[in-house]
Amino acid sequence: MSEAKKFLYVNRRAPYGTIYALESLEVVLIGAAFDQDVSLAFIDDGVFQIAKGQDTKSLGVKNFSPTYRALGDYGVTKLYVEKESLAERGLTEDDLMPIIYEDENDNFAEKPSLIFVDRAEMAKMMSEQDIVLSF
Amino acid sequence: MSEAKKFLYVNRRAPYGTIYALESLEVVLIGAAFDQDVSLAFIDDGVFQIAKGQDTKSLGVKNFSPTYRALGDYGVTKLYVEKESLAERGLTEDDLMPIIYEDENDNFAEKPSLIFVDRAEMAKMMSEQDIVLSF
Amino acid sequence: MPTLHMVNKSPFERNALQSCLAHALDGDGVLLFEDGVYGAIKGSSVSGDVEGKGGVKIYVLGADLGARGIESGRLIEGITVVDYPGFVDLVTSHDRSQSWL
Amino acid sequence: MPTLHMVNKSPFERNALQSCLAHALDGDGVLLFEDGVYGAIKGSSVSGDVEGKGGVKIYVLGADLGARGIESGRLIEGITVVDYPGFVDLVTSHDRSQSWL
Amino acid sequence: MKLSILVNEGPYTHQAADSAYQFTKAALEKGNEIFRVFFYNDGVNNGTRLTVPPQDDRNIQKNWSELAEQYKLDLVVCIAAAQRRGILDEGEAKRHGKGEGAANIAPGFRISGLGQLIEAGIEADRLVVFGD
Amino acid sequence: MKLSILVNEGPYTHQAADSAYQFTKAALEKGNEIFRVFFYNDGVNNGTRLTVPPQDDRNIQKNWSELAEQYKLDLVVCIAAAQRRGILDEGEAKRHGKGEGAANIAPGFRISGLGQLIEAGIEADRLVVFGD
Repeated sequence: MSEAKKFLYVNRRAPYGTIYALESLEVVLIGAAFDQDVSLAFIDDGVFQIAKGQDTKSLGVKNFSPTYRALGDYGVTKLYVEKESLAERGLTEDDLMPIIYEDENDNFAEKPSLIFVDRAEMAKMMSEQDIVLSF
Repeated sequence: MSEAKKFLYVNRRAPYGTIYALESLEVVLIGAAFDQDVSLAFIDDGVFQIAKGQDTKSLGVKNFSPTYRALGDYGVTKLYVEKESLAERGLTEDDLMPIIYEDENDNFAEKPSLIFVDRAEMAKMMSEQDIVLSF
Repeated sequence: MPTLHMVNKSPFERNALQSCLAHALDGDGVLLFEDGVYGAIKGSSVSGDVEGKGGVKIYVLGADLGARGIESGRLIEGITVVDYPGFVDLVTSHDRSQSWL
Repeated sequence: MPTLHMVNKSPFERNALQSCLAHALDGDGVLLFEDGVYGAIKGSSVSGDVEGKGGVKIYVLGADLGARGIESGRLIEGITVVDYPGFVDLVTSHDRSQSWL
Repeated sequence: MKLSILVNEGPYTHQAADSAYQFTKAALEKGNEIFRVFFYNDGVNNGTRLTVPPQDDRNIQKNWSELAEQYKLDLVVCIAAAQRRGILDEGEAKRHGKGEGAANIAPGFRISGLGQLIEAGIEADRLVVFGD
Repeated sequence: MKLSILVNEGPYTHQAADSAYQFTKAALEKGNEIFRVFFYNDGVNNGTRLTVPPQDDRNIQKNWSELAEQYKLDLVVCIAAAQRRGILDEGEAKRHGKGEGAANIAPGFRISGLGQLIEAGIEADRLVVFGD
């Protein structure tokens, strides 16, 4: 392999109602081993994937939300969240899980992985990718 | 079996993009043999199912639209179409296939199967059913 | 002759809830479940549609709220939370169910 | 660095086209195919969104139009009809494709 | 009360398959009778015995098979929908030359025609549809 | 140009499966190289040899298998997604005790890991995604 490519995973769907959020996350985890430049975008209903307080006990399905918090350990540290998508859904930043990573280039300081952007910034970030994966 | 039940098939989806329209139609055909009181509702994108001029040759899939025109031969003669759904989609009644049946109680006179109703009439018709099937 | 309308789609992604509410009659019930529970959150861009639908009783499935991290304090006023046995009761106590797929 | 946006959902049922148009940049292309071709019809409740998106070039797949009985006279002005080889050309002539699923 | 259930989506991909199961189970536990569960569209994929879900996840097919055993449920997979999607019983597998052992229908499920769905609507007091 | 294709939906239910096939075929006929077609989510169901579509309809699995043979295509089915949905090759069928002859993977398809999708993105000039 030559240079790292910029991989973007676009998440536009709510969790649990369909499997797409979970199976997208499984690709992210595997992809992390390939040393590419990885970003995740949460837009539209995708912002619900990282809502805090998810508890699937009564549903009888697996709660995979803790995995988002572990992404930093896999070197996946850029999770872009669209502000307009939150607002339309009656959500604020406080309704999301805190997701952080330890920056190995900065004495393992804890830093936030969630990057809150507006729609125009999200569109620009998307336009700078090599590969855009949607599920 | 005692009395006939009122069966309603609700069609809310466009044809070809998904199989639901086709597989719903297959249920209607089989169901016609059971001597129940059958109606079909075309609302939202379901109105696209009966658009005229469908030609699937370049797509390589089966054109099942002629089957709607044959429903009268199976005794399925009440196809309710919602006017508001047509208008929102830039369609008029002229954009739909003519679908008729021969009324055996009226000297086999040809009569229209399409019944154009507004949203309130559609809602009332729905509320008078025994069984509502959606695909 | 009330109907139980069942909506399992996010109102932000699809038109199912909107179409359901446009066809529900006074005395009908609407059950929000699966991704449909997002329609029960107050202060969203669609909550006005739900609040404005007087005459129709709105229910929401608790298990689906919990999975999605939605606390009861965030629900639109007047919505009733049910569990699966309550879901069954809703089906049997209405004259028919209609799924908005 | 133009992007080819691919939309295969009906704009009356889902929010994919709307979200796509809100994120497409000047110089980008949007291909409507499968049920997405309904977004190309003029005089609908969503056609204004498409017409109002200047700076973005809209394409539509002819095979999907034909299957759905949509004649070219009913398309919004300025939309280009392509076939499958044309679809391939669109992918290779843009820097990336993004599917709005 | 006597209920029939229609399942239009496959396991794991759409929650409809889970919701249908949870609803059916709750209805039975409350003493209702389930006349039939009919699997149509991608719903037929609930009836394959070949799934191997992750060990920390639910096994949807097994849940249905066990519920069927416990309550003598009639789980019917539509034959036309099943053929399109590759769900076959022994007779079908043989008839279409798919080879010995190829049948993939799960225990407790049977394959039959669409008339069984209409009958389910006629015979039950309520028909409840789960889909996408 | 070198292209990779991702197919997220199963045959017949969603047109995505047809669109992916038509696109891949057109790309090959125009002289492009297809590095890999990767089947994920319900897309893995394109790779079952057990489908018996109606005689007046297209056979999507067979179309893929023939295209693979003609152009030496690499058709890869994701193992994790396939296990959830009951698509197995011989090794998998044996390992999970599904019995002799139970493997249902179609000719020209192979089962492998998700890394193959990432590699498909890295190695190709463009990745095109077809889904619901």
